[in-house]
Amino acid sequence: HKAKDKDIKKIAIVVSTLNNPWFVFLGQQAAQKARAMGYEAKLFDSQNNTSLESNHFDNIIVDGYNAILFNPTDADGSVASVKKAKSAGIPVFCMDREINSTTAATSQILSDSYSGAVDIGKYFVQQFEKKGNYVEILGLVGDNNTWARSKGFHSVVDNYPGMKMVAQQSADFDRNKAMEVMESILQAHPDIDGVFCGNDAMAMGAYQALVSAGIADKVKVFGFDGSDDVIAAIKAGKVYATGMQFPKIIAETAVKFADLYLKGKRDLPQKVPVAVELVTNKNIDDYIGYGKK
Amino acid sequence: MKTVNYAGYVKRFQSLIALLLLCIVLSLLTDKFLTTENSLNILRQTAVNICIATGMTVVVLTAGIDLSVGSILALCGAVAAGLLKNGISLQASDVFIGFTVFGAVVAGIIIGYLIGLFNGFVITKFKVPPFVATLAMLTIARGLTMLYTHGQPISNLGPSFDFIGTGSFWGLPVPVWIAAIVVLITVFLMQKTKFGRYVYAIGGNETAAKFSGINIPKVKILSYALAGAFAAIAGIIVTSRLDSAQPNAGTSYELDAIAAVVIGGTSLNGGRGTIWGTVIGAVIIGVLNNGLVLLNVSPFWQQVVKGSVILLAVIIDKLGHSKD
Amino acid sequence: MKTVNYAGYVKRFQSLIALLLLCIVLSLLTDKFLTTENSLNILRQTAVNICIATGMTVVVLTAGIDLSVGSILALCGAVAAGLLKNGISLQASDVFIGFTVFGAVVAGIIIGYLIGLFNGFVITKFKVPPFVATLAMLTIARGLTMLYTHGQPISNLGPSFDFIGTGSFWGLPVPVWIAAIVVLITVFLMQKTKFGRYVYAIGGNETAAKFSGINIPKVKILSYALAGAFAAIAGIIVTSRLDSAQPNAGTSYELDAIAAVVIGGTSLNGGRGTIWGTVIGAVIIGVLNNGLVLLNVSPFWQQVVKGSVILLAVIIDKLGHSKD
Amino acid sequence: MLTAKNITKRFSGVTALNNVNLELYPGIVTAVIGENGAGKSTLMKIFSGVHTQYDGDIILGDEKVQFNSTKDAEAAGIAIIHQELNLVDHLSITENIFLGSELVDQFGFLRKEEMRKQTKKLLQRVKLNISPDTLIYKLKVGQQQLIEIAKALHTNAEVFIMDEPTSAITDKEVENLFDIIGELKSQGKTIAYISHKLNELFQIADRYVVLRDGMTVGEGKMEEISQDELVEKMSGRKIRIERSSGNASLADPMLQLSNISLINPDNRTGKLIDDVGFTLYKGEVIGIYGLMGAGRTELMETIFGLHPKFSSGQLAVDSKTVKFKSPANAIEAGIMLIPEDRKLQGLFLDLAIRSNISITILDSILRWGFVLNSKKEALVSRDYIKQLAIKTSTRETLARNLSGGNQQKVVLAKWLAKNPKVLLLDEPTRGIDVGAKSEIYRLIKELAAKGVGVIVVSSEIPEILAVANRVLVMCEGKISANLPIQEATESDMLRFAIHHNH
Ligand SMILES: Nc1ncnc2c1ncn2[C@@H]1O[C@H](COP(=O)(O)OP(=O)(O)OP(=O)(O)O)[C@@H](O)[C@H]1O
Ligand SMILES: Nc1ncnc2c1ncn2[C@@H]1O[C@H](COP(=O)(O)OP(=O)(O)OP(=O)(O)O)[C@@H](O)[C@H]1O
Ligand SMILES: [Mg+2]
Ligand SMILES: [Mg+2]
Repeated sequence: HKAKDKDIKKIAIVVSTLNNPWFVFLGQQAAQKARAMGYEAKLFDSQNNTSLESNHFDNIIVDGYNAILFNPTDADGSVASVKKAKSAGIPVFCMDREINSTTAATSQILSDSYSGAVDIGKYFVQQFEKKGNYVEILGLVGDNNTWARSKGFHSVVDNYPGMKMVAQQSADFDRNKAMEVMESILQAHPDIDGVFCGNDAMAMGAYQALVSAGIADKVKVFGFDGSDDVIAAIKAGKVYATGMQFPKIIAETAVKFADLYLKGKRDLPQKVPVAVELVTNKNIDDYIGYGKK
Repeated sequence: MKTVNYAGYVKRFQSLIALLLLCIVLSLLTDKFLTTENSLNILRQTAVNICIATGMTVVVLTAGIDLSVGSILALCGAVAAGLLKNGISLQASDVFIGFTVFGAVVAGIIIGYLIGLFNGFVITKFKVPPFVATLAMLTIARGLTMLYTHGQPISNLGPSFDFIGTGSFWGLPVPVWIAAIVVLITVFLMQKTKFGRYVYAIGGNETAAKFSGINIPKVKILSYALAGAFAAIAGIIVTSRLDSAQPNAGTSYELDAIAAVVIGGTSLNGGRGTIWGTVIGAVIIGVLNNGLVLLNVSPFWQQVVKGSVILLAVIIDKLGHSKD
Repeated sequence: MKTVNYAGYVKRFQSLIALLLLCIVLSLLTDKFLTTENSLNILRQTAVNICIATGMTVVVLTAGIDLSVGSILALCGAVAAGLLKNGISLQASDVFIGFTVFGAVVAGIIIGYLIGLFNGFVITKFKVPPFVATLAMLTIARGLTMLYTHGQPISNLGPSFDFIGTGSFWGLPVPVWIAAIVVLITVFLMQKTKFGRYVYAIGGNETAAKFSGINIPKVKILSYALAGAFAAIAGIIVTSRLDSAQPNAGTSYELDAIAAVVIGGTSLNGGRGTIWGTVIGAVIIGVLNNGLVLLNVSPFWQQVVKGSVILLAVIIDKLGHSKD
Repeated sequence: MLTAKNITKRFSGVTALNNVNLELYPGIVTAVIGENGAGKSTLMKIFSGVHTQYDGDIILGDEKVQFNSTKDAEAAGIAIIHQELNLVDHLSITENIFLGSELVDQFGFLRKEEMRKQTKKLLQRVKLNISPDTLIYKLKVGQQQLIEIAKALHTNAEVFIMDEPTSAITDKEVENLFDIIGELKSQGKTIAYISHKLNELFQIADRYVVLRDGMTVGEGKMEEISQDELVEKMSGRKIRIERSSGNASLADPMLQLSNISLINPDNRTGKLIDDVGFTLYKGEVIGIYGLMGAGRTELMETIFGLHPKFSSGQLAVDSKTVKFKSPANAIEAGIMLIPEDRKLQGLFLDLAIRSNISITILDSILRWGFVLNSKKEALVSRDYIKQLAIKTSTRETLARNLSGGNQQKVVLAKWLAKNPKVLLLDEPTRGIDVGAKSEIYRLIKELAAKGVGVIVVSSEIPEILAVANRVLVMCEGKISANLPIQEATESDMLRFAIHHNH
């Protein structure tokens, strides 16, 4: 076992949470790819807890990993951890989420939630010919992705006085919570035209509520992520649109970069944006869960 | 004689006053609150917590606690969904066992029951404090759920399964019926059977219970098993309502359940409390969640308001019969 | 008499056996475990839980419980960070009050203390069950944190603040020193002062304490205040380690803290237990988390293993002195 | 001088005190007597600031006082020994005695050594030679009662209220307590003394006050009244407790013990019971006498299957050898124990009297094999409330709210309802009034007549003489004497009970 330690290099994959299918997918893709390329890979779950994350980093450093593929819990809070790793000589490659430092991480492969949400916002406004009542369902209030998406969305939609947000509630990225929140919102506002949800799980939950209220066909649901369920739901004309992120691409790019780095390549780009693509019933056939066909 | 019964009567419905007050206030604040539709909606949403909290009450009455209900909910929901969708296929001999909706549901409930049995066994046999034993199970069951689902939801479970969560019957949502049955069965158990009497006795004075020849382990184990089974039922409802089993379903539901139990006037030291109180407690929480959304309280303020109102509810209720 | 002391001695270090066993096993499984570096690492990571769990122990000894520590941690960390970074500026009169690191830290701790006072006040004055009162506070304090931070982290707090969490002193990380001081002060309080004596008395037999003329509300309120202050200290450590105050920091830390307390042999019914036991309990949890990472256990399995090991630890420990 | 003027106290449902007047004088021991539930404890609790809501006045010296807490009362120089033990189980003797009045140095730190020293002295004063560091829960009821006494003494108050201080201690300790009371008297302290052991009163008290149904029904000088008159005042009727006579037929053995021993579970070395053997016959009542610590309770507990791990020896019921792993087994075999400590081992304080009585017989009141038949349950409890004259407004009253003696009766009822084959009673009449006592003695004899085998553990020689056909005396875990009732004399029993080390 020790001998093995010497020749086989170890890659740590730290994911912000495994309580959300999207991140599970991201993590598992990275792990698979890394193993495929002959590394020993281990997945770490930060449970949305930045200080647990920093504990992981401590342990990773002690355990002498060679590289870290990192999906941070927080743009600012995670910087300290990355710096720790850097000063311990371990390269860090950020996946999906950015950290607010251009020097700490070797390279960041980012899914641009903000502009993704902007695209959704534009499409959203189009669909309602610039006027209508809508509901926004936020993710975890304390999570900066929640706000990246919400802000991106509002940066567009708020320019149209016709678009009226009748309710803005949080459902913690949770499908069941989204359903219950939506059920209650519908009691107050049965007359809405659209719902924008901070992720796909919540979109499915909201849709479920609309179904049991019997107005699923009247209300357009928008999600974010591009999960299996929602892709299927868009095909079936249930959900209206989502922002497709590409966890597979992100994960694999991160692994490739790590591999190159460990093989001595140093001039890796500091930032590689992976665009979020708008998925609607029009282009749905080009997509599968979490990616393109 | 009268007074005593009256006192007991008030005591049973302790938190009722608080609930009524809450409803009055809300119906003054918004006309959306007191509609039949919304009332049904609240009931439907509360059904899950009522199922969990009912089992929790029994455990708490024995002076125990069960933190694992949330994870049990997730695991059993997932297993039921998994069996329904994929059945069991043994690679070795290429046997495949399919499951009917009924079969899947029963299987889920049985698993919940078994986990409960295990909790109870560990607690009584090895004298592990319930808090630790069930906290450990919270982690274990969650892990098992993740392993079983690979962290991905199991969706599209078909209309007949979805009926459990979304259908209704004589104008009442099915989940409400289920919750009602769970509650009635438990009330019956607690008031009309040896088991119930022993639960109160053990929670009230375990030594005396031992001296009275009560089989304490048996009673305790059963109460945890009950809590497990009811959590499983809740899991099936949740899964069916979403038409999807979420690996992270039920996270921190134990807190809501225990809150319902305690708000309902059951003492965490055991021996004192009623199922009806718990039901009221659960409804209070449900009404609150619903009201905050109806009033579109900003997510930032929501928690502050929710916490304060719960506090107020309990305080009012205590002031109600300060002579204690 | 000898036997009594001996028994007491064993009882105090109940869980020590379990801890040692755990360490032995881990150091057999991986040579990474027993390195000074890793040991320091474990200590640093455990420091936070030790601070919280120490305060929790005092509360639990009074037969209470404090679920709000996690939120207090977040709020006080955020406030300290906020004051340090932005100070207080009153729009009305354009007054600006800046804060030194020391000032900010003290302010944070005081707020934790005050929240604790409030918990204790509600619990003693209105006879609200501690579970509900502090559960409500859990929600409220979290909400206040969100309001104060607008759900955004507060970062870049400067080297001198970061020293608290990241620096070290005579080879030991500063957080470890802080935890040590917190523990020693509390041990001293519990063993050498009336307060400590009364905490045990109230938890052991509240009526007897009342008949002995002890000012029960005062003692209880103080113990919650202590728990609040220690949670605040933990919050400052966390914030400083991350150089950033996270709005959702400390979520569900109360469970880890209570687990440490109970694993450490303190009874949730109050009156029995020691601070040292809790420290050992916290270290057990810390070692476990660390060990599972060192051994290449996948996250999903990790939860299963972690739960099982904790269970085992407690069982071993109980078998240790089955006579009970 | 401490005076109660027109005190009235109501609890939900009951009027515990109805316009009671009572004077306590310095240097005088006033006996407060009355049947169970007469209101004695309630009155004392008002004196000592436990109950703060009541009508009427408490006058200390010559000004009216209103205590809002026990602390106030203590500050005013009133110390009470509660009928129910109020000690913190997991604190040491020292910690309990100084609870609320700890000694601290100028920095506010506890002066443990000093407190320990003083406790040692107090323990000597109550003749309890155990370490002041011993935790309370390791003590026997009797010892705990001595601790309560020591705690009261330590306050060196002006007024001492003793609510059945001797209910759990044996004559040896009682004598000692009386010496102490004597001292207090000579120091001009005011003393109220409550006890159902009337003979004690004639030894120690100067005056008596009789309560009945919460009213004062008489008072006077002790020397001017006879025991029978006193009893009549209390209960409104004549009660005589005769000495039991005659043996039971020693035909068929019911319970046979041979070389029963029990290792001390605490240190696993000393033997609490040392090779005990005897036979209890059908219809026989055996009285077991002994001083505190003799091992009687452990013997009963061992027979009842409470110490399977640490006990050895053979047990036979109806000449069939049995091995009890738990009380449940013992109960199945028809052996029942009425334990020493009613609050801890006997009662469910938060359950109604009804449920307390029926808890052991639920199986026999099932409908369709699983539904409790509330009617039957109600009947059973009603019968016993009547038969044992349990003083309560309704069978739904919580056991918690019953007077001490009535609680004891509920525990009795709970086991009588199960109609035992062998009944073990450990201090069965602790805190029970004369009327009820004679009632219980009658019951015991009835049971025996019906063929039940009975063992009565008691620290009261008269009690043993009243019920037993045969007397066993225990001393340090051994049976030191086995006397037919005719030969049993007070002096012999004492002699055999006291250990002679040579
Ligand atoms: N907290 C309470 N709530 C309701 N009733 C009570 C309460 N305490 C006492 N009582 C009732 O008041 C009456 C007097 O009780 P108390 O304890 O004073 O009797 P006592 O004279 O001390 O009897 P004993 O000799 O058995 O101790 C009893 O009927 C009892 O049931
Ligand atoms: N006064 C005492 N001093 C020392 N040890 C005691 C005393 N009382 C009880 N014990 C311990 O408990 C053992 C048995 O006590 P136990 O209570 O069973 O005897 P008992 O005759 O039932 O006394 P009691 O009258 O208090 O019930 C003793 O052998 C001793 O170990
Ligand atoms: Mg009394
Ligand atoms: Mg005894």
